[in-house]
Order: sequence, then structure tokens, then C-alpha cells
Amino acid sequence: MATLTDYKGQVPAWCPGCGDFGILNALKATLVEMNIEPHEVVLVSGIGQAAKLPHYAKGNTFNGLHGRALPPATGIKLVNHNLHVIVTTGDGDCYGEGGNHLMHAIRRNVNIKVFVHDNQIYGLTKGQASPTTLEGTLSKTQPFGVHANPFNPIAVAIALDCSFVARAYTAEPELLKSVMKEAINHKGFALVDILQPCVTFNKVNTYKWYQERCYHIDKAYNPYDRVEAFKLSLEPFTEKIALGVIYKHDKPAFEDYISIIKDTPLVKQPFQLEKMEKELLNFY
Amino acid sequence: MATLTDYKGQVPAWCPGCGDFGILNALKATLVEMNIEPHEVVLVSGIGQAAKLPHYAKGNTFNGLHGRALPPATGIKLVNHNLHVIVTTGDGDCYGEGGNHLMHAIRRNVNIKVFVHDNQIYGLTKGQASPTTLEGTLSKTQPFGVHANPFNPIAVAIALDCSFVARAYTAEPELLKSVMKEAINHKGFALVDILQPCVTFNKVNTYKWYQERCYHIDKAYNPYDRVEAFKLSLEPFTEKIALGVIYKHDKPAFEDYISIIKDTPLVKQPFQLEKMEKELLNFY
Amino acid sequence: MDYTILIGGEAGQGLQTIGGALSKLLSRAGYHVFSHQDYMSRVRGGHNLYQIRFADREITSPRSKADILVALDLKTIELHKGELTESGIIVYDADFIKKTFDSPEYLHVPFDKIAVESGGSKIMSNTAAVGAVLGMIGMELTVFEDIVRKAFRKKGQEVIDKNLATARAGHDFATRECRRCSFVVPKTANSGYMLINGADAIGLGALMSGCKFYCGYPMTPSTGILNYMGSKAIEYGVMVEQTEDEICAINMALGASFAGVRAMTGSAGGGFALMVEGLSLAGMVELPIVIAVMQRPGPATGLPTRTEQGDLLFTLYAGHGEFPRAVFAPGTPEQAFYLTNKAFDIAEKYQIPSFIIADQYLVDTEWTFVGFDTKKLLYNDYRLSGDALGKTGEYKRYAYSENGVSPLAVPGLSKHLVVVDSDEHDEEGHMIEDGETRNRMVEKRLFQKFPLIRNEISPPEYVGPPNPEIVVAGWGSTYGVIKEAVGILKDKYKIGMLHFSELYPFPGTEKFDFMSLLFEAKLTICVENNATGQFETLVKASTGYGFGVSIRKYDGRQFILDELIGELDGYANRL
Amino acid sequence: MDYTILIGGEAGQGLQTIGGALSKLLSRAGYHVFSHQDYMSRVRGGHNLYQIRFADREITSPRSKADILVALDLKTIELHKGELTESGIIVYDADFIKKTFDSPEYLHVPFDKIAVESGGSKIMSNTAAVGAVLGMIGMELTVFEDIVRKAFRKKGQEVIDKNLATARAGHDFATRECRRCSFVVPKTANSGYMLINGADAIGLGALMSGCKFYCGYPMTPSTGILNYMGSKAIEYGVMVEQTEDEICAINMALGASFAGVRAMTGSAGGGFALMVEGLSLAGMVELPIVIAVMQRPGPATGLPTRTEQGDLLFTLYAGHGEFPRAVFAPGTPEQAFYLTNKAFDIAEKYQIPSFIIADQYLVDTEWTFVGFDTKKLLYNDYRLSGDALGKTGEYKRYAYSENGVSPLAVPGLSKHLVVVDSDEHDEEGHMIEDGETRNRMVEKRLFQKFPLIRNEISPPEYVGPPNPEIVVAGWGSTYGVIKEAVGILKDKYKIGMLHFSELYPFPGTEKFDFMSLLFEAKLTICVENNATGQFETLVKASTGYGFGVSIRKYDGRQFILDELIGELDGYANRL
Ligand SMILES: Cc1ncc(C[n+]2csc(CCOP(=O)(O)OP(=O)(O)O)c2C)c(N)n1
Ligand SMILES: Cc1ncc(C[n+]2csc(CCOP(=O)(O)OP(=O)(O)O)c2C)c(N)n1
Ligand code: SF4
Ligand code: SF4
Ligand SMILES: [Mg+2]
Ligand SMILES: [Mg+2]
Repeated sequence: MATLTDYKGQVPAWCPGCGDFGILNALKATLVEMNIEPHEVVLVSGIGQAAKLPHYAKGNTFNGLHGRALPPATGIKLVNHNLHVIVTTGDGDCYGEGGNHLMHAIRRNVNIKVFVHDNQIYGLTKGQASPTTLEGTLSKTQPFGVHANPFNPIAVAIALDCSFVARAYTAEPELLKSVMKEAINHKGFALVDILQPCVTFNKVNTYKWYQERCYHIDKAYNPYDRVEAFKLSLEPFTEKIALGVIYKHDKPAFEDYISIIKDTPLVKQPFQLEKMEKELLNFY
Repeated sequence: MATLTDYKGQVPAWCPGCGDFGILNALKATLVEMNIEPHEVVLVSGIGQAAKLPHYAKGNTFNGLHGRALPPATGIKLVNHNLHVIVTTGDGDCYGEGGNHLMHAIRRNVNIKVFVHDNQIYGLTKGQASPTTLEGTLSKTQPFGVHANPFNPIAVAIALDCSFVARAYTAEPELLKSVMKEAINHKGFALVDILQPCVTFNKVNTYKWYQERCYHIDKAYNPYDRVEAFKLSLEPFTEKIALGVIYKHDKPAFEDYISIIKDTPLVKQPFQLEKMEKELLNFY
Repeated sequence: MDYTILIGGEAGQGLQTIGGALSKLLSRAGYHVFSHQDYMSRVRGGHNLYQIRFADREITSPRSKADILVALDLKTIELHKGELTESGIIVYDADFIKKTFDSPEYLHVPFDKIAVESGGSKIMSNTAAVGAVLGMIGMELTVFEDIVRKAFRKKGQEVIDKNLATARAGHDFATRECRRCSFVVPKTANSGYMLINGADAIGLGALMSGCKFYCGYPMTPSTGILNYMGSKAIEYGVMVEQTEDEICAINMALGASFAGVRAMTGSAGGGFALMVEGLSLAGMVELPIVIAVMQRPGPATGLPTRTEQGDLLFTLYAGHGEFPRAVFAPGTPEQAFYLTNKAFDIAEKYQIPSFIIADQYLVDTEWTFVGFDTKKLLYNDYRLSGDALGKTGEYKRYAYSENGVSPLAVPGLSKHLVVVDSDEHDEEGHMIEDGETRNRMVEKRLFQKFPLIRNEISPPEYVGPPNPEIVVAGWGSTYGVIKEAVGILKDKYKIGMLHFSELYPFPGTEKFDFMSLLFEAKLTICVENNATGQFETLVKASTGYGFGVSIRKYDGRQFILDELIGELDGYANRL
Repeated sequence: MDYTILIGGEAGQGLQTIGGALSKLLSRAGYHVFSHQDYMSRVRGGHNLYQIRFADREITSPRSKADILVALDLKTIELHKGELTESGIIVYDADFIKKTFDSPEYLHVPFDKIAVESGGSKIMSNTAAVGAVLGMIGMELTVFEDIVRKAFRKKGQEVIDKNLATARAGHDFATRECRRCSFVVPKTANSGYMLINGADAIGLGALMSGCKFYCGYPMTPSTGILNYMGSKAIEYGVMVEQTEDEICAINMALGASFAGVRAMTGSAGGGFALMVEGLSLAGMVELPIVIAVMQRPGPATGLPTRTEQGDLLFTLYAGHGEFPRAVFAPGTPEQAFYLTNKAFDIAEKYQIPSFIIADQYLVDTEWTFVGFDTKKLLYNDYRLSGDALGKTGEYKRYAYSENGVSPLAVPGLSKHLVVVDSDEHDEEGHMIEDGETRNRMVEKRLFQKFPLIRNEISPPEYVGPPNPEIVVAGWGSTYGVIKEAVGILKDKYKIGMLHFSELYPFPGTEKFDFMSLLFEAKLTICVENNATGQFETLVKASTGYGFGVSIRKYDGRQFILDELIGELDGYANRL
């Protein structure tokens, strides 16, 4: 039985009060509650404050490059689909630098879980606008203000027919944990956008700001209706923010189509040179 | 007055019967009909069969890297917004290699026009699956078959609140031209996905295949309704394919927010070192 | 006997079918074959070439003349008639190209008509062409018939019969009509050779080295490797994935490597340019990976379907920061096969990225060999897995060790955790910032491992007399042409070839003192298929040595035997 | 007089406020200042340093000892008390760090209490600290008061007054309590220096070279340049855009350059790795662009906030295919200013990519200078626009010319069409495949332009006696420390510094025969802030020359004056 102590990692270097702590705690608790052991997990991340999470928990870890968490996560899962592959990433990491991988990873529907710490800012590099930063925001690197339309990860994921799309909030641990659990239990690619105040650089989207806007999706809501889900995703973010599972689509995961790993994970398949000798004959 | 002869470029190296010809002809005709002269146009492209178009027409031309047409197009427009900046690109170029730029260019809403030759295949590199290739397709490089969900550019563009989203078909020149015209007249980023049979490598999505499925969007249709547009975009592509303007959103273009180019394009602004002398004082 | 058949026509006209069949049947009939292709970046039209040289002795390069010119279009005749040897013949279908030539060196064979009459369809005109060529050189059809039977097995007996009839008709027509044909192709005692091109050799090498994961994005001239791996994926259980871009490719391959299998990716220089950050990641996380860099003329898109050796220094120094790598540059498909195997071995042994660098020319040329010996292949499983892993008391991914190599555990196969990090890290793999750990890790990666990797590198191959007056050096795909040219000039001069196929770490002189060959020669010449002499830079940076003469070619084409002989002779003469 | 103030504390405690204010006021008061920072990759907590050295003569490097240690936390005391000079003082707030030290070298100043009492809020404790330091060194408050007034102008008189009162209180407290303070800081006659760091100097250089387009993606240590350009965007009409990634950045900048304005981008090595394909594009399309590569320790993420000279060879050889480039490596903020200007000039004159390569150390160090002279700046508009463009009869983007440089027309300003293409192209800019055109274009880009670019490169700077026995060489940011170390050792040895700030094309010896300095010296030493000696490789590849001794540092920190003197002395002694 895994315990919280098993998941204790290094001391976080995050700012006191940072929303990242809530996500870290929820993730550890979720894994413990699901009785998953650290060695059964691979935590994959890019670079950013969010992406440091694997060091502050325990698990096999691939802390790669900024924006590039999804490609190794996919590679890992395809080689050993017995592992729980969990990606911890930021809004810049995942929606900015890594945007192309996100789109195509969603399309592939590999059974990996992506938890995005969405603080609507670049934290680690000290306060530049991220794709989810609200319009009008001024910063040193946005002298004319942010005028790109804020990236709506939920709407885009639904448009890409992502098999599991949810939003949670770091300061609501119960909901966060239940969404994480559902995501992990879901078969296929899961995207969870997690609202996470950056107390140092984001002076707009504070705990208070989120608290005032967040609400739980009604129990009666049917997450299988793609158009309804899309509608929900279009609710004006500056007014109301729905938390919970927004869209779901049950379909085979990518791995299910790969005949060669049906029975045994790739990593456990032996290499047999003898069987290949006949390949040489093709060249005569 | 520009004439078709003014737009005559090099002899195309496309296969006889390729759907690219229809797009080339429509584009030239559109520019002539709109009385735009070649020197007022910049044709920007990446690499692929589609991306060769600029050489087969006339205009200022930036034929850059595979997947990277949108960044230079954005740079060009911001430096000289008097120019008509038109991007000619392929489904691989724009939705595959260049996916991240597409997402963020749509978010920026710079007033550039993107005409995607969508042949649902990689033509120039001889027949690999592209992001829009239908599920199940087998190819040399897709030994397990294509199992990624086909990329739906219309749905994704709507999710990104792209200010102009349309679909056309190379074999319907009148509709294609009218969509091109509307796109060029529209203020803001315009994405036109143009169905284009690849007679050599795509044996599924042929002229006949498209002909059987394509239909014109009803005149009564309101392209300003985002949810309706999304619904339309979800029509099963293998059954029916709507042609015409699917979504529109009138809003300021990115350039409109850039105070420094309000009056004069950047390229026409003189460099005045004298005015900068005082900058040195900040360091004392 | 040493003949060259040149087939020319538009893209899409079936050059590859004709050329492929001829190469195969000639090699199977026991001749040495060397074929190469010259094609444009388009799918239909344009002007492409397929050149097949065959002989009764080893040949390793293309020649400039053609003995038989198979002209599938008029342009081929216009452009290449000047390349015909004195006794050469141009074979063409006057009906198809709508023009007749009366000079004796022209042979009209109505490919289309023969195909329709004997096979019932124009589709078979390529078969007629192959038959005709065989008739011209007086070769029997038996071997070709075998190939036809095999190739069309799945299409049924009728198709086979029609093709056989068409081949026969083409053969008979040419035998009858080509009165001027004087080609002498004696039967050989050889039982047939293996025929393989560079791309397949790399793919085969990967497969036979236990590569279980290949991902990439199509790009000429690297697509052949991806295609080969794709074609074997299901049979041998290799995960092959086309990624959305090259950045994904290298990062996904690193994920696969982390998860415990041998992984590879590849591209052309332009696609590799996008992998450079990922390469640096491989260096930091110390994960094995093999990367194929298949060069084509740059910069940027350049000449997509042509050849150049223009990405050597880029490959050597790509990636920010400092980390070890190994770079192999095969000179032949055979070397490509064995060096790919070595690349996999070294990558895993030292947990580093290792490279196969080749070019369009090598990728597309087919060579004949007696055969590859799988017993020569290295396969050591350097991973820590199974029992050994389970029994490990404490596991640290970057544990300091005597040789700088830490145990490479497979995650998920035991309770041990495997942690890799792109930041500078401690032994466990967690981020650090202190200078001491940094120093230890730099020393581990660079100072401990690098000399060991350097030790694995074989010295260059020298072919020539013991004390050469002239040394011709080269690397990678120029092997064949230099070897053959030097072989021909050896009667005139004391001349030898020094060929490098293991480039980096640059070989030391411990095993073979090749530097003194250079120092003692009167004339040293470096032959490179690029404009700036990148290999010369590597040699100078490594040894301080500068070559006497540089022969460089950068028009996007490979060296041609006759031209190189002429150039070498010119310099040698002046000695 | 030569004192060092070391301020230590956690990220977020205001080190930069205190350090910035002290540096500024000292330089304004007419002292030479050299400051540098040492910080962790985190936003709060950890352990950061700000070191300010000031003197009454030129100083150009950091020292290892501190005369005043401003300890904002306990860790600073624990870690750095050993670095105190004999007469040094540790100033701290015993209330805040909850510990009192009794030894005479400790001075407790209740920063927080003073701030609350005089200013009404703890926020002003940094002001109290600055005041206290000034009290300790016996300096008047006038200059600081000026700075305070200016800094808080927008916040109103009340805030100003409170800060002034706090500063005064801190000053008085320290003056009164620090009985052991024996610092002698004589007034200077200098009217105050300019104080600037590397990042701002590059930004300022770009601005003053007519840069109109800067785009990039944040990455330490290049973000400072982006910030600087952003801060000037509106005032001077510069388009500044944060892109979605670095790939976009370079391609967007190339679009801007094509459209007719001077464009620049920049990143750290890891971000530059993503620009490599775009760099090759610049080479092929022949568009001017300036790229700032700000190095930090790699590979991969490495040590994000530390320093290293680890990306030199990568920068030199990045990009597939062959094309010319220019690489400048400033040694000081002043050089950064002028070389950025030169980079812009050369980029546009020859239509090539040109580089400014520096590192975290140079980016973050502040130096004092008498001033920059804008009259020394080059500004030639090499574009074909306006009347000249209108009058051109026929325009071809890649017209062959005597020097390989074709007219650079601005699209849209005339009826002429400007066509650029990443494929190999003809004079007009359209795709070609033939070998002849390819050869002409390679020759134009490389053989015609390269020697001209090489001619523009200035030789290295030599400081020392005419016939040195010892030559210490270096490049880029090691300038200051080598210069100062050699300056100190010059009384003991015949020693000189040879510093390279224009690296590529590697300078010839026509203007200054620096090679014979090296050949004739008894001992040559190459100092590099990396592990593999990348500059040594460049020198060897360019000249065949190998240095006698290598001094390398790769722990992520810059060289420290005292250490370098020690190392140099060690080698020199053995002569
Ligand atoms: C290729 C590359 N570009 C830029 C960076 C610098 N960088 C590190 S983290 C980061 C932004 C992180 O933002 P986000 O993903 O939102 O994470 P947060 O810190 O806000 O949690 C950037 C730009 C990098 N490490 N690599
Ligand atoms: C970085 C890079 N990767 C790969 C390629 C090779 N390549 C050229 S075109 C192309 C695909 C083109 O597909 P698409 O955009 O759909 O155009 P089409 O040829 O179908 O019109 C590829 C993979 C390249 N030129 N550059
Ligand atoms: S900067 Fe923001 S995101 Fe980063 S640790 Fe601090 S509060 Fe959290
Ligand atoms: S390969 Fe396909 S897309 Fe390319 S030119 Fe031929 S038909 Fe058109
Ligand atoms: Mg963030
Ligand atoms: Mg396509």
C-alpha cells in the first residue's frame, strides 16, 4: 500500500502560497488513494515552475525540455503501456512552446494524462504573458499589451475530439482529486486544465479572482455531448468558470491499434536476431 | 489594371490533373478581379507541392521553410500592412509541421490570408499520411494504419475564435474565388481549407469522392454564430462536406492595436539616431 | 567487361521499375552492379535518370559514359546522346516519342506496341524495355523471368504470363533488330550477389541491432529508412511512428529509450536542425539514441533530391552545451550496415547519442556484395533489468562510477525509480545548482566517458602501397569513387586512399599511424562533396594538419569516376 | 581604494533593489563600479548574491573577498563569512534573522525597525539598508537622495519623504554604531560614470543601429534584451513581439527583414537550438538578421541562471548546408554596444546572419564607462528603396554581381517584385535544379562574399609589452578578468593579454600579426569558461596553432580575479 510518505520528494522551491502546492498535494493524494505505487508511475514534464513537480513527488521521472513533455510521454507509454504516464506541465510549456505536440498527442489519443498548471503567466521566467493571459495585460515583453485571443484549452481540446477534457482548480482539492482520478481511470488521452494562482507575477488571476468565478458543473450535465461541451467551454472566462469533467468520448486508445503490443509491452519483448536472418535473402 | 498575364509565373511542375491547378487559377483570377497588382501582394509559403504555388504565379514572394509560412507572413504584415499577405500552404505544412504557428497566428488575428491546399496527404514526399488523412489509411510510414483522429481544421479554427473560417473545393472555381475574395476583403486572419485531390498519391479522396459529398452552405446560414458553426464543422466528413464561409467574427486585427504603426507602416518610418541620444542619459 | 546502362525519362514513367529490375537481375546473374539515381523534386514530369553500371569485377562508382541509353522521352536523347560510348546504342520507342532517328547508334523498339500486343496493355511497356535491353546485351531471360514470377505472384498467373510474353517479345525484337549491338557479356561463375542501397542497409542494420522504436518525419533523402522500418514493423515488432514534426521525433525516441528499448530517429539536415535541442537533451540525460543524418545540398531547402556532404561540422557541433557523441560516416551500404550496428552498441554502452551521417547519393546507390555476416554484429544488452535490477540495493540513475558510465535501469521493472532531468542534476537525477556537483557531472560525462568512446573508434582505411607519394583522403560516400580512381591510377603513381568512416571522436594514431602517411607523402589531396572542406576543418581542428590540395564538388551531384581520375591525374602529373 | 560589497539573501528579498541602488549611486558619485549577480533558478527563497566592487581606478572583474557583507538572511552569514576581508564588516538585522552575533566584525542594523519607524512600513527596509551601507563607508546621502527622488517621482512626495527619512535613519544608525568601520572612500573629481550591463548594452546598440523589429521568446539569460527592447518599443517605434516559440521568432524576424526593416532575435543556447533551421534559411535567402546567443551552462536546461562559454562551436557551425555568417563576442558592455552595431551593419551590408554571442555573466554584470559615443556608430542604409528602386530597370533579387552582393530591394515600394526562396534558386529567386546555377549561387554566397566579410573583421586586442614571454588569450566575457589579472602580473612577468571579440570569420593577420606573438612567446595560455576549450578548437581549425596551457572553468560560475591570478602565477612561475 502506497502512503503519502512514499510520495514525498524534495523540498519545493516554489514561492510560499503558490497554487502549485495544491496540485502537488492533490496528485500525491490521488495516487495514494488509487493505490498506485511510485515505481508504477512515470512523471513527465517540460520546463517551468509546474514542470518541477516531479522532483517534489516520487516516481520514475523524465524531466525534459521546455514544451516537449508530450513526445517523450508518448514514447514511454508505447514502450511500456503498463506504466501510468502522467505529464505535469504549465500553460506556457503545454499551450505555448509545446502547442503542436498537444494537438497531435490529442489526435493520437495515447493513454497519458496531462495535468496543466494554468497560472495564465510564465512564472519561472518572471511574468511574461502566456497563451492564456487575459487580453489587455501589459508586461515588459508585451509593450502594446496582450492582444492575442486567450487560448481556450477546453474548446480546442473538444474541437480536436480529445477523449477526456476537464478543468479543476488548485484551491478545491476534493474536486481536483476526483477529476485526477477520473482522468487516470479513463482510457485514452486526458487533458486537465488546472487553475493555479501565481501569487508573485499574476496580480489579476488571484485566489480571490478564481474563487469568485468558479462553479461546479451540474451533476446532470452530460459530458458526452460534444456540442454542449463546446458551448460550456465558451462561457466567458472572466465571468464564470466551470469546474469538472467537460467532455468525454469513449474510444480505443492509440495503443489498442498497435497490433505488436497487444500481448506484451514492447520493453518486455526479446530481441531475436536469428529470426531476422531471412531478411538478408530479400536482397538477393 | 492587372491582367491574368501579369500573374503568369513559371510552368508548374505539378502532376497533370492535380487539384493544385484549380487553386492557382482561382487565386490569379481573384487577384485580377479584385484589381490587385502583383507588387501589392506577398505570397508566402512553406514547402510542399502547395507551397510551390508562388513560383507559378507572380508577386513578391517569401518561399520559406516547411511548416514555417505563418511566422514570416506575420513579420511581413507587421512591417508593411499595406501589402496583401497571402499564405499558400499544404495540409502537412500548415496543420502538421506548422501546427503551433497556426494556433498562435489565429490567436493573434493578424490580417493575413491562409489558403490551405488540403489533399489529405503528403504529396511532395510521396504519399505519407498527413494530419487530415482519414483513419485506417495504410502507408509505408503508417504500418499500423492511421489511427490518429483526422485533424478538423474548421472545428479547431472556430475553437480558437479565428476571425474567418471557410472551406472550398478546387473543382468549384466560382465558389472558391468568391471565398477567396471574401477572405481577402475580411479584416483579420482568414483560414480557407481548400479540398484538393492529389491524383497521384491519394486514391481515396478523389474528385469523385469530394464531388459526391460536397454541398454549398445554405444562403440563410449565419456564419456569426460560433456554436452553429462548430456544429456544422462536426458533420461527418466522410458523408457530407459543407463548402462556403463557415465562421466569421468581426473584430480589430492585431495591427490595429499596435499604436506605433497606426499612421505609417513600419518600413516607411525613418531611423533617427538623434532622437535616441537621450537614451544614454538613463545609464548615468 | 564494364558496361553502363542509362535510363532517362520523366518522373512517373517507370524508370525505377526498369532500373530496379535490371540491377536486380544483373546482380542475381552474378555480375557486380553499381546503380545510382538522379531525380528532380517533383512527382511527374521533369527529367530523371537511373544509371546501372555492371561488370565482372568489383565496381564502386558511377561513370560518365553510357553504353546503352534507354530513352523514355525525347529530352533524354537530346541531353544525353553525347554521353554515348563509341559502340553505344540509344534504344527508344519512336512511336511514343514521335520522332525517328536514322543514325546507326539508334535502335527503335516499340515498347508500347509490344506491350499491347503481347501483354494486352501499355502498362507492360517497362517489361518490354527490360526484355529489349537483355536482348541487346545478349543475355538470356531466365533470371528476369524468375523475378517476374516472384514480383507478380500475388497478381495471379495471367499477369505473370502476360509479362513473360512481353519480356520475350522485347527480347526477341532487340536481338533481331540490333545489328550493331556488340556487347559481350560472358556468363559468370558467381552464384549471384546481394544488392542493397544505403537506406535499406541502415534500416537493416538498425533492425538487426535490436532497434525497437523508430520515429521520424518524412524528408528526402532520409525517408527510405523510415519506409524500410515501417515495412518491417509488424513482422519484427518494431514500433514505427510518423511524428508531427522532427522535434517530436527526437523527443519521442528519447522517451522510448528511457522506457528501455533501443530507439532511433533520422532526417535530412533540415529536419535534424529541428532536433538539435533534443540532441542536447540526450547529452544531458545520458540516454542512448541513434540519429541518422542524411545529407542533401543546403542551406535550407536547397536541392531536396540531390546530394552533398554539407552537414558534417553541423552534426559534430550541434547542440548547446558540451557532451560526448559518436559520428559514423559509412562509405558503402555494407559499411552502413555494420556501422549502424556499431552506433547502436556505442550509444547504449556509453549512454550517448550516436550518428550515422550519409547522403542522398549513398542512400540511393545500390551496390553488390557477397553478403553480410550477422555473426559480426555486436549485441550486448547493457541495460540493468531483470534479476540484476531487482537485486540492486540502491539505484541512482547518475551514480558516479570508475568509468563515468552509470547503470542504465529500465523504469517500472522493479521498485527502483529512474529519474532523468534536463537540468544539471545529482546522482539521483534531481536538479542541483552547486558548483561541485556540476563539476563532477561534467567530468563524468566528458572527461571520464570521452576517452573511452575515443578508444572504440577504428582508424581510417588505407588502400595503397606502403609508402605512398600521393595520399587521397575522403570520408563517407566518396569511398567508392576514390577507391576506384586510386585503383586505376596506382599503375601510374605511388598513390593510396585514406578513407575515414568513423569520424568522431576523431581517431587517434595508436592503432594505425595514418598521420605519418600524410606527413610523409609528397602530395595529399582531400576529396569532399561540399564547398568549404568540412572534413579538412575537422582534421585541422583535431591534428593541426592541412591538406595540400582540395578537390571539392558542390553542384548537388556526386563525383563521377572519370572526372575524378582526370582531376587526380592533373595534380599527380605536376609532382 | 578598492572595496567589495556583497549582498546576500533569498530570491524576492530585494537584493536587486539594494544592489542596483548602490551600484548606481557609486558610479554617479564618480567611482568605478563592477557588479555581478549570482542567482538561482527560482523566484522566492534559495540563496542569491549581488556583488558590487568599487574603486577609484578601472576595475573589470569580481573579487573573491568582501569588505562589507550585507546579510539579508542567516544563510548568507553562514556561507560567506569566510569571505570577509580582515577589516570587513557583516551588516545584518538581528531582529529579522533572529540571531545576534557578538564578534566585532558584526554590525546589527535593524533595517525593518528603522523602516517602520521612519517610513511607516517594512517595505522601506531596503532603503534603510542602502542608507546604512553609505553610513558605513562614510559617504554622504546626497546622490542617493537624488536617485530616490527620481525613482519615486510618480509615487508622490509622501513616498519620497518617507524613503529619504528611512535612508537618513539607516545612515545615522550605521555611522553611530559601526565603530570598527574603517573604510576610506575619498571623494573623486570624476563627474560620474555611465553604468550599464551587457543586456542593456546590446539592446541599446540594437536600438541605435536602427533595429525596428525584435521578436523572441523569454529565456534566461537573453530575456534582458527582450525586456529592454520592449521598454523602448513605443517611444522609438520598434515592433516588439513575444512569439509562441523560438522557431517562430527567427522566421518572423526574417519576414520582417524581407519586408525591409532591420530585425533581430535572441535567445539562450537552448532557444537558439530551435532557430537553427531558420538560420540556415537566412543563409539561403540572403536576408540580414542579427541573432543574440546568450550562453548559459548546458547541455539542455543545464544551470539556467548561471554562466558558461559553452555554445561557441555550436554557433559557428549551426545550420545545415554552407553559408557565411559573422560572429561577435563582446568582452564588455561597451564592446557589446559597438559590436551589436557592427553586427547590424555587416548583416545588412552582406545580407547574412550575424551573431552577438555573450553569456549570463556579461549580460548581468554592470560596468562603469566614461560614456558611449554615438558618432562612432555605423549606419548605412544598404537597401534599395525610394528613387533608386523606382529607377531600376529590371530587378533580380539574386542578381550576380562583382562582389556577390545583390541589390536588396524593399518589396511593395515599387512595381518590382522581390522573390526569395529556400530552395536553390536562379537570379530572380525561382527554384532551380541544374548544377551550373547551383555552382554560381554557391560561389556567390560563399566564395565571393566570404573574403569580404573576413576583411571587415578586426584583429584581437593585445594589451601588454611588445615581446611578451607569456600570452594569455581569451574571448568574450573573460576580457575583464584576464585584463585585470594580467595587469597585476605585469610587474612580475613579461605578460600580455590577447583578447578576441570578433571571432568569425576568424581574423587574418594582415592588420596585426597576432600569430607571431603566440609563436614567439614562451608560454601561451588560453582561458575559457567551458570544459572542452571551444575557442582553442576554433584557433586550431583556423591556424593549426595549439596553446601551451588551458585554463578552464565549467562549474557554472565566472572566473574570479584572485583565483585567475593564482592560476596564471602558478604556470608563469614554472617558466
Ligand atoms: C526552448 C526554451 N525556451 C525558453 C525557455 C525558458 N523558459 C523556461 S520555463 C518558461 C515558461 C514557463 O511558463 P509555464 O509553462 O507557464 O510555467 P510556469 O513557470 O508558469 O509554471 C520559459 C519561457 C526554456 N527553458 N527553453
Ligand atoms: C523540416 C522539414 N521536414 C520535412 C521536409 C520534407 N517535406 C517537404 S514537403 C513535405 C510534406 C508536404 O505535405 P503538404 O504540406 O501536405 O504538401 P503537399 O505536397 O501535399 O501539397 C515534407 C514532409 C522538409 N522540407 N522540411
Ligand atoms: S513565480 Fe508564481 S508560479 Fe512560480 S512558484 Fe512563484 S507563485 Fe508559483
Ligand atoms: S503528387 Fe499529388 S499534390 Fe503533388 S502535384 Fe502530384 S497530384 Fe498534385
Ligand atoms: Mg504558467
Ligand atoms: Mg498535402
